[in-house]
Amino acid sequence: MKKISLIPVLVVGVLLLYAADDFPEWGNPTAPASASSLSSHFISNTGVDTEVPNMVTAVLADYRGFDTMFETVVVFIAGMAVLAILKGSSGPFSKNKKYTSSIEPDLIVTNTVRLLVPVIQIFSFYVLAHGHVSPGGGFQGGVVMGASFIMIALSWDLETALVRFPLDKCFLVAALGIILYGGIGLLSMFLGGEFLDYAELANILPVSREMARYHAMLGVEIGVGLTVTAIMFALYANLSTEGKLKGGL
Amino acid sequence: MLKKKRKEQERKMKDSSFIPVLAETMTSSLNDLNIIQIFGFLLGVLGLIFFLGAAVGMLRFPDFYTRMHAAGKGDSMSTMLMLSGLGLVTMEDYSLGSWLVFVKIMGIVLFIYLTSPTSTHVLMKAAFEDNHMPLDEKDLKKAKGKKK
Amino acid sequence: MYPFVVFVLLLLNWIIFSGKFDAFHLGLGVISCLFVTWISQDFLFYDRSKGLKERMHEAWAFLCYIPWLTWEVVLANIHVLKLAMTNKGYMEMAPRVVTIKTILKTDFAKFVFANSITLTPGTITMLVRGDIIHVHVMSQFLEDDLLSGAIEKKVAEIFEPGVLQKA
Amino acid sequence: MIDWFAMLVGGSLFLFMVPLLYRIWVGPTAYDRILAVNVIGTKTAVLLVVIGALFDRVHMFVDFAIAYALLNFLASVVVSRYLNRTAAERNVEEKTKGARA
Repeated sequence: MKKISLIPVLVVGVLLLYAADDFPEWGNPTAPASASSLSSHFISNTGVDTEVPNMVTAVLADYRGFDTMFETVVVFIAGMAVLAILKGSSGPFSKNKKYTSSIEPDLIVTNTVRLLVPVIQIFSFYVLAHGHVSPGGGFQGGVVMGASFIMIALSWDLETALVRFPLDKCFLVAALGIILYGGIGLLSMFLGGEFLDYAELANILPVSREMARYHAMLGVEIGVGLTVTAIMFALYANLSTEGKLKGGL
Repeated sequence: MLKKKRKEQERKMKDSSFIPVLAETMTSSLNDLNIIQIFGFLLGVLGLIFFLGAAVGMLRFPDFYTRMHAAGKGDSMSTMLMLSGLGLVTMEDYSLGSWLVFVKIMGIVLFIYLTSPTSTHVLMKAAFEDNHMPLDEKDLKKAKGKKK
Repeated sequence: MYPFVVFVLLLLNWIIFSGKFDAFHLGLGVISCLFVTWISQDFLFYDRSKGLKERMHEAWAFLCYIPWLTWEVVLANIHVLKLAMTNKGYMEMAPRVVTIKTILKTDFAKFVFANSITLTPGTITMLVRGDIIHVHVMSQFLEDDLLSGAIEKKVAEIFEPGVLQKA
Repeated sequence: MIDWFAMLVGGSLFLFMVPLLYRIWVGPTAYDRILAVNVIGTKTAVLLVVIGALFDRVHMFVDFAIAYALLNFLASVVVSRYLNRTAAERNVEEKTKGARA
């Protein structure tokens, strides 16, 4: 069986390598993706509209703000669904597991994690805050931040991590992220624009209309980051223990 | 059809000119190398040699624990050497920005210095508690005898 | 006092990551460093009873320890290269497990000691239980080298000078 | 200069990964496989910096390399922890069976 599975892998690999030759060059202006009218619009207007150097962030958080907002909502709903199914479950999932063993935390791993966790958290904030200038943003920063909490749970046990980030606080933070995102949208609506039309925020911020978009995008990214962090950790905590929140992986 | 032809022409041109161009750039760039870049280049090649050692060790050594020695050491060392070599080579102008990038690369090196022994230890501990006993001298001699 | 030290270290970290020196990005950095200091400052510097002067001394000694360790790492790799590439080295291989008892008391010193063992030639820390350390060793020569306790003495000099005087 | 150096390092990295792939394919125990995956993961961090050097965007790719090294460490801890746990559970099970018999 193992040897048969090698054949499709090799075939697909060779096909992919063969197809890679037909890719357009990096930054080729005549490539189909950059020749369409939509991308030329974005390329010529992003700098004028928003003063954000990273076009991807501008498209993600501004031009397609609705899309990103409901993506965040989907992440939130996934967390809620897992909680709804697994909370207080003691029956069918855990029946075949008679023994629970506790592993004592390892000295070397805990000390390494002690040194790493603050650095990782600073890195996640850096990824979040520099989404305008370099690749990054709310989703990526949130994942790295959530990974730092998962790391704590892995090296001690889940209880230690839950003392730092209790599950009820988790969902509070996740909801806060969505409220922040929607709140910025509503605020710009009250100031006379449309929903998620950040330029109107210039009325209350002491900056120009373009810079208002820049700052509002940062706020939106922070909202996304909060939600993703909390849901990542909540998913791990619930899925690894089948909703019992004891022991962990 | 036309597109295909053009592409073929392009490819032919590339093929015919690739090696001479490479040689030309090599000779011309060797002339204006500075000493830091040569040092970085040497570090990178040294890292490759150590990585070759690690890979061969992974292939040749008899059991998991001895392979661990090859992987855990050769891997971290070659990564460190290659990264610092790349950091030195890619430093073109010595402005503050390029220094910061170099410091960041050294940050990865420090990160690997810290995490590599830890993950080695963790894997070894897991294997040991899973009742995989390491080979001792007698078993090893048997295995060597078989190979002959 | 310790939270402030953690904050300064994290801010240095942020500046290396960010590489931007305008007020906006630095302000974001200060805010996020304050936040991280708030949520996880108790991870760093576990033993808070030591004074700042002692810590400075420790940090300096540790920085001096790193070049020595790096040299050991280079030796380790040449050793592995010899074992992997030459037949004679392969024949010399005689793996075994050695148990040693450390004189180190604190967790962090044990951690540095265990990781140094892993990085130096032909030895990997397998288990740490209390002050007993099990080490997987590649050959007789390396076992003698390990049992002489050179690394342990170096680590003890950095973190626990008191222990060394007693012993 | 940078180009051909990066090409050399990247190509050789790929070449030397072949023995590790063999170890993943054959590897008698699960631990051998994880070990080889871990080594390849560490090398991928280097490869990311190499790609950055090829595209003249080292400052950008260094961030990816940091994130990748972090996730690689996390992966090895997770897998070994999982195997550790299953082994402990198996031991307990065997002991209780022996007691009953």
